[in-house]
Amino acid sequence: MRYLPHTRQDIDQMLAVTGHADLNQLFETIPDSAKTKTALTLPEALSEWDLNTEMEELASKNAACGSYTCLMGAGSYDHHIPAIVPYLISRSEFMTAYTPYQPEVSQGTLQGIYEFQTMITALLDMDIATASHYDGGTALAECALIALNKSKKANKIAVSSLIHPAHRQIMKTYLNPSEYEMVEIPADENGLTDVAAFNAMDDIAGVAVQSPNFFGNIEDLGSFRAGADEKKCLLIASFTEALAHGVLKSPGRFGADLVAGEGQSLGMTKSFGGPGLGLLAGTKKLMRNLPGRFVGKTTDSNGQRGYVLTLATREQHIRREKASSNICSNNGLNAMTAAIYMASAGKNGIREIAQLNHDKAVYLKNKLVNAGFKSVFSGPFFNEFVVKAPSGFADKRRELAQKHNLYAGIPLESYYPDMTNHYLFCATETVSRHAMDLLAKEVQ
Amino acid sequence: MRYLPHTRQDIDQMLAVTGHADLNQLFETIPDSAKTKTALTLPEALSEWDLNTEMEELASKNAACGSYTCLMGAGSYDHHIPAIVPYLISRSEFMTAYTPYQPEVSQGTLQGIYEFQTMITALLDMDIATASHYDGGTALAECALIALNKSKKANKIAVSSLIHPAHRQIMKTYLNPSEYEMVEIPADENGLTDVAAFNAMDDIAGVAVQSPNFFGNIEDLGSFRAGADEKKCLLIASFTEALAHGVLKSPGRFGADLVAGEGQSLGMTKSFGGPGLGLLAGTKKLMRNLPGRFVGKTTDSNGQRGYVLTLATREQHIRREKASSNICSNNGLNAMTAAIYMASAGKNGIREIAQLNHDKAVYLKNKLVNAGFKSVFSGPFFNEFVVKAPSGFADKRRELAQKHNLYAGIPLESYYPDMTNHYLFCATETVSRHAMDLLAKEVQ
Amino acid sequence: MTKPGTSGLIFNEPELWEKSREGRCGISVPRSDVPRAAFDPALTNDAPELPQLSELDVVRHFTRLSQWNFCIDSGMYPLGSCTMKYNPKTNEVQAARTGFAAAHPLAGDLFSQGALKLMYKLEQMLGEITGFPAVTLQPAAGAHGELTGMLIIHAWHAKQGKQRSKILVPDTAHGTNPASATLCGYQSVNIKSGPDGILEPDTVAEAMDEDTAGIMITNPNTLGLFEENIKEICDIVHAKGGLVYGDGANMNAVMGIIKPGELGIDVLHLNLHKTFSTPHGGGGPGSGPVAVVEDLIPFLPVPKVQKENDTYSFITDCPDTIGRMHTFYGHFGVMVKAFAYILSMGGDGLKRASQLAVLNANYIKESLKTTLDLPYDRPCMHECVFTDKTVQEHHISTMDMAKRLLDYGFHPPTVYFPLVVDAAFMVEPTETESKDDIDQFIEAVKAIVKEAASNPEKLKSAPHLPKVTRLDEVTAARKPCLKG
Amino acid sequence: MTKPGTSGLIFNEPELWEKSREGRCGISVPRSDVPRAAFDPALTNDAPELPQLSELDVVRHFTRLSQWNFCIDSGMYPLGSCTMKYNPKTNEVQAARTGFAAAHPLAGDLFSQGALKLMYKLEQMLGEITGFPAVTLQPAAGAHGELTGMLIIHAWHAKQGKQRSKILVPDTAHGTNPASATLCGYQSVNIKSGPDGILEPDTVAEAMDEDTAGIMITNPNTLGLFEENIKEICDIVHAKGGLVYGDGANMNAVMGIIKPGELGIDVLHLNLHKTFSTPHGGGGPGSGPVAVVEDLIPFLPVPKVQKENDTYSFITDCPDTIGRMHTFYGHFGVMVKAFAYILSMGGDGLKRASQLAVLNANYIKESLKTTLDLPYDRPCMHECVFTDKTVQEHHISTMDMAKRLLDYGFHPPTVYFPLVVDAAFMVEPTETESKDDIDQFIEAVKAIVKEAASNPEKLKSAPHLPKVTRLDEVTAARKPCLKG
Ligand SMILES: Cc1ncc(COP(=O)(O)O)c(C=O)c1O
Ligand SMILES: Cc1ncc(COP(=O)(O)O)c(C=O)c1O
Repeated sequence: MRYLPHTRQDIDQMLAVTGHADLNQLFETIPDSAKTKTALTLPEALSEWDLNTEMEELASKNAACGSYTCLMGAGSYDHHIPAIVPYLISRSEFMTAYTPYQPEVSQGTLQGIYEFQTMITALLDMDIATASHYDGGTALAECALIALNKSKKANKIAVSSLIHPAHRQIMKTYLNPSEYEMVEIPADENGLTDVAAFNAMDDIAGVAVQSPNFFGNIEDLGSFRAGADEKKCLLIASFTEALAHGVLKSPGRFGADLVAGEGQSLGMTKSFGGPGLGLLAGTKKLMRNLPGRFVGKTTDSNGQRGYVLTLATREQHIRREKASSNICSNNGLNAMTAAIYMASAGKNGIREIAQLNHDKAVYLKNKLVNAGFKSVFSGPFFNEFVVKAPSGFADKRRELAQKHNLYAGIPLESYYPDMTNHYLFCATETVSRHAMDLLAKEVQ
Repeated sequence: MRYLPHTRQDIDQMLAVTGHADLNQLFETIPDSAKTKTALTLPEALSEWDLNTEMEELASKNAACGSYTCLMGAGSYDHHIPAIVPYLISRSEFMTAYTPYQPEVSQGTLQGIYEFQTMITALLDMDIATASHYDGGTALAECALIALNKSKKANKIAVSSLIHPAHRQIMKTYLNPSEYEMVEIPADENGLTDVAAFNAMDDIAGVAVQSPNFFGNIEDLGSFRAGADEKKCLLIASFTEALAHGVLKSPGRFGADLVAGEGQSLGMTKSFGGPGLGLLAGTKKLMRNLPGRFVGKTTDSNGQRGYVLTLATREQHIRREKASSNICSNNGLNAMTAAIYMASAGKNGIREIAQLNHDKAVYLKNKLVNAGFKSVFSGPFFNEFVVKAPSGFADKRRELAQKHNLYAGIPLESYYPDMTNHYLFCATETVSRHAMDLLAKEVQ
Repeated sequence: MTKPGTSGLIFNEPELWEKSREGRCGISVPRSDVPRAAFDPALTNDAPELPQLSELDVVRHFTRLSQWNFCIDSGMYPLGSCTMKYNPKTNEVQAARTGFAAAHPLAGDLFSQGALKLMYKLEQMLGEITGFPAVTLQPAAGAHGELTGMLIIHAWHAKQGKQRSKILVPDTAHGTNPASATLCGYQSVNIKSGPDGILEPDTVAEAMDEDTAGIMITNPNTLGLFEENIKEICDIVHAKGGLVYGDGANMNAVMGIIKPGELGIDVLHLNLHKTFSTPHGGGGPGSGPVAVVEDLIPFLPVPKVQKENDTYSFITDCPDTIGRMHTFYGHFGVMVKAFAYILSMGGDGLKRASQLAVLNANYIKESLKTTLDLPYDRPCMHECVFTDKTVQEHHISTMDMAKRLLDYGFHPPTVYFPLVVDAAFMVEPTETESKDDIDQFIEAVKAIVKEAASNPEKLKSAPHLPKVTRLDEVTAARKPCLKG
Repeated sequence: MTKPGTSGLIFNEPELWEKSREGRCGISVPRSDVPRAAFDPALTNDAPELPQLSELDVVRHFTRLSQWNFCIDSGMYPLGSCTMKYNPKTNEVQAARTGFAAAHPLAGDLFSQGALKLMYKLEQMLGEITGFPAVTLQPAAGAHGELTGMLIIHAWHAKQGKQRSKILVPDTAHGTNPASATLCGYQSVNIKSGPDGILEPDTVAEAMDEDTAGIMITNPNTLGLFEENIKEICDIVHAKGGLVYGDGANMNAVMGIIKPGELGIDVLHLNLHKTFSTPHGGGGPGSGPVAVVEDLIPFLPVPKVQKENDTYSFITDCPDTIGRMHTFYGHFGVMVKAFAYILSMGGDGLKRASQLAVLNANYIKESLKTTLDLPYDRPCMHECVFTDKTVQEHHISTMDMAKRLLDYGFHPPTVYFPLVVDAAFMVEPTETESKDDIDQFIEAVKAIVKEAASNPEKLKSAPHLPKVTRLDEVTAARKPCLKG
């Protein structure tokens, strides 16, 4: 096996040093009764070449094979990824390094993540950002826990029902063993979170609102800030589409205390949903409550600039059961990916791409409405929107996928049972007018 | 344009230093009459994304799209390439470095090429190998020139008519302006170069024989060595399939003075025929006659081991019109590729893969013969052989390509007009028994 | 012997925004083919203040940064508890296939059969390796797997009708263990390991009661020792109605040798980014699948992958499920790599990997035990733990030796963990390191211990070769500067 | 100002065979599905003595080696005459597409339409850029292009019925020029450039006669100067029945500004690996297309690409062709990258690239001309040439300055070429370097010139930061050791 360097002679010499007769004897401390009696029943080892064949066969059984038109979002977005991003990120020095516990030989990772943190704070207008979390949903669940743990009395978290359904489910899972309660804020007829309903709630430690929300609509975070001030609870802003912040007013400007979101749009492939990038930011005040790693700037013994992991006293490896979270490995390489993407796009690039997403989505919505779909909400959206499809669209949709490699929206019924025939559409900068026109023609 | 870093302000500041009013004025020394009057009529600049679309469209119009069964060789071979080869070779430090003229910051390239030279001498059993040439054909032409230039009297080079036709054409092109003459040695009925015909020739400075030859047959280089000794001329051995040396008796063991060949099989893609890798080796005696670069081992001022380009006094940048060749840029990155490939395969791997090529080719030939093809030569071959196809095979062949993505042999008629319906087949380790059985069934 | 470490030319590089110049852009902005749809200005901000660079600026910036990193591909990385084995390049090729990388998670089962099948098969294979009937791939890392597993234990107790309040956690446990337990509301009860470095049944029996949900046990433990009493301990815990959580992050020692599911463990997580060769990426992403015994299957997170005839689908209709742990299905891209690894190794290959990992560790232990203090002198598994006792007389610490190793060209071992050993120096070579490289490492440690006597200052001021020297971590934490 | 150069941890690495151990193998040997077909032992050798390594050994070996290299992606590479501009990564993506990389050259026209179309279009585009009606892409590098071009000139004279014996080559020419001429049997006649660094018509007129096949002229020349008298010189050569060969390796200065084909040049080669951004690869592969005027089209090498209706094919039936220059069609993989570059830049982009390349060079020239001696103080094109005159008094040479630049983190300029200048120091920044990086370079040169006075020893023993110091090239050449 090409990964195993040991020659016969190596093994013999090493066994002589360890004083074992053979490799099996190395496991002498394991009681025989504990040893497994059966060899591992796994497929026989494949050569690199047979592996290629087998894997391509599996890969080709997914919709992604070849180039397809993706009009689906809902937390996973199809964006252009510059060639330099995968190229740089796949450098061994980034890819095959461990967590930068030895800063002297990890300055590349450390400066890169420090830059990532900085750019995320710029994107969100927040004071601080962590070195990443698993994904938007788990980051949001951590934010809920922060709000609840910080609160002296209140033990409920108010959660917009227009937060990504999966994110709400994760929060529920995380909160389940605790005494804490999660209450949902209903949606109003405009596809926005009902702020009045929130204002009427009691005993709230924090309120979580996603904008653009799961329907793609842009929430008025300002009114939730006001409501939260009233209740002296924390405002948690969340998002699934990081690129929206290239153009929309940032959560920081609305005064969010915590921000959690998904960063997959910043240079990562969809990869069947993961690994993405959990983004987590907060105000300076909440610094010591945030979960996971931070990189900080410092100096070395010669006074040279350098970077280290810092504030580790919040973390499990120091605080163990008293840690602010149990997170250890995060999604560091994806944070680096986002850093490279953001550095490439820059201030003007990200603005332009974000605007283009909106342009395409507006075009698509108009086209669909002209083709007989019903616009469901009339307020502003970013790159996603809901429409009600004419009956029979479900079949048409499958046909479009099979014949034209075009994936038209995501049915909402499984998330919101009363939304029969409602679809969540997404159009990003990757979608051509041509494809949208084709869709409109096909569904006419 | 993302490749051009100059901001407006940069340009203004720099023009102020150079004392020019604008960018056009920088070209003041060019007479107006020399300036072109028309803007460049080229397609409008494409974004990275439109470029991807356009290029994939072109790429998909070649037979190579997707995985296909390649039963064609004739100088370009379909071999497995381990994932580590493109990965390592695409490291910026190899890919975007210049020729290692500054050895202190080029030790990576230099040690790698030194190792390449060493492994090529091991593969061919020759004293020395150069740091690469353009391809097998141009390397062979250079060898012909060496033999002719070294010879005091003789001004002919004897060239086997079973050397790759393109290689012979290149030699002819190279020799054309000179007084030298190229004479072809005919083939015998066994598909081998007629050594008796060679022995009868006069005024020969060198004899070039390819083994395995263009028909795939293994030549008896020993008899040409004897003939060359008789004539006191140089024996030039050539090859198009470097992997053959994983198992076949090496040209060095036969006493070749010069060896020229194509190294594409050592880890390079076919890439529509180039860039491949010209391999060029010789005896120590001929060291100063060889064209192109050498890397040599030396020490630095602290006595540490290091490597440099050496023997440059043979080269054009020192000797100018008296140089042994005009070559400057060679195929260095491909030499590095071959080094990585050879280091991966190692002594046992290359032997095993070479043997497997032979196994597959023998299997294929048997299958074809059983299916009604005529074996044309009966002697030993490596991974290529000639068969005579039943009439109607030309159409079948096109159909196999279009329907089964299977490319069955190369027609020989255009190279040897009397070989109607003769095809040169190749089977490498990449071809599955399944594909060969399919072919046999289809042509039955 | 020449040591691998030496010094060479690398490059300073400012922070991104120091390179930024108004008007540069490193991305290719797509051409627009639709009309502009302006936003109501009230909804928008100024563009975010991201740095402005050309493409070459970006390439050079991150290329230079990368050159300041140590990585597996540049040298031996014997970090205990981290299993820094070779990350095969072919795994990256597999994960990058368009059919995987461009797959949308909500394309629907019909259009995701390849991904579903891969996940299904990977679950099966991990089940076979660990000896459990079911596996979830959803957890995003080891600690996330622990949380998943502990939530399952929590849900099981709830289902039994009586929740418990405590959980036993040995002193050798990784910090994530107690932290994960806390997230489930369990109070950690610290269990001391015995004089041999392993847990003693009596100690467990003493602590285990009917208000204790169970025990979290790492086997082989973080001292690199096999918990020989594992079966007895499981029996004790089970007898009191508790469950046994297994931290399987150290599975690299025992593949094909033991199956945790056969020993009485009820829930186990694996770290694909350790045992199964997926790259650690300078911090993640990982993947922490969780395997469970039959009784706990109903509690696994949703969605789950199901196979019917030859068709795969996601199911969510599981009334006892703990719920969802990840927005989609976990780190699919990491799963692809681990799947490719298992296919490449086969069952015999995995067993051989474990054997050689253990051989390497024992070889180091035997070779260095007269040089460094070895607190538990017994056959080890995949790693061995030393202390700095033999160099303390020169006022040299584990940290000094670790930093000095950098100058020799080796990544230091894990230091000051596990906590049960003072100033631990915890070496895990993994099976992909050759005897030759290990011999170089052994020589380096010996040379450093000699230096501790002959030239202690050299150690205290180490490292000398990397781009920066020791960093002021105290100031970094006291006056945190977390952005530029 | 902080200089980019600093030192960091890198790794020693032995030669491959020093790492070799019997029985290791780093490749995945394919499974056999056919019977073994043994060779007659008389035909075989022992297996070649290649080193035996594991996959990680190979990865680590070449990763470490790579870290000893300077490259464009790590720093500014102002090598005169080499146009070391940024090599866009998207070009690599394009060339790696299966449809290109896996295309067999003999699959037949029907199955190669994409490749043929790309070549056809690239020929057209290069023709447009250079102002010629036809282009061959077959030459594998610049020197190979020169040989191709000179063979065409030779064939043309032959066709005229009278071969000539000499060729004029200016003293500023690259060494490949006279060497290529020699390969065609022409005797090079050295032509001195004038006091301004450019050719004077009178000098050419004096040398040109009817036994002279023509002139080889590089424009802009290797001093970075535009040959202002180019049209007159062409007229002189043409009047005597000669042809003008243009070395277009320096085309990066003048795209969209001049078209050599409009100036009287008859044959011109380009270096795609310079002007058109394809990577140099530490020595190659390059690509050296050759463009010709109408009258020379019949002599172009075969096969040629032809378009009929919308179908492309190779044709070989060209009675006057010089023949074949490459086994197949040249370096197709390199062509793909250059094609992608031209499509990415567009006509305006290419012109802008030339303008900025010239701006950068003039900026450096002006900024350093009081620091270093500038033998030709006139507006330059893409590069400028200094000498070591200002530091000679300190016994410092161009070589010393070059080596010291490495410590500052810059690749040195081309040194001691062109030969017409004593101890040339030839700087070509290219357009992809930003003003900021260029300013750093200028500061570095100034600092070094100061050091020449204050600390000459530091320069003479430079470089200090790279892995090795100056190497003993004399012994290397005297006692060549070319293999291990
Ligand atoms: C024994 C053990 N358990 C759990 C973990 C946590 O795994 P992760 O970092 O993937 O969350 C680790 C990783 O350091 C570990 O070594
Ligand atoms: C002016 C000039 N002409 C010709 C060449 C030769 O090009 P190549 O190295 O591609 O053969 C070079 C390259 O160094 C050059 O600078």
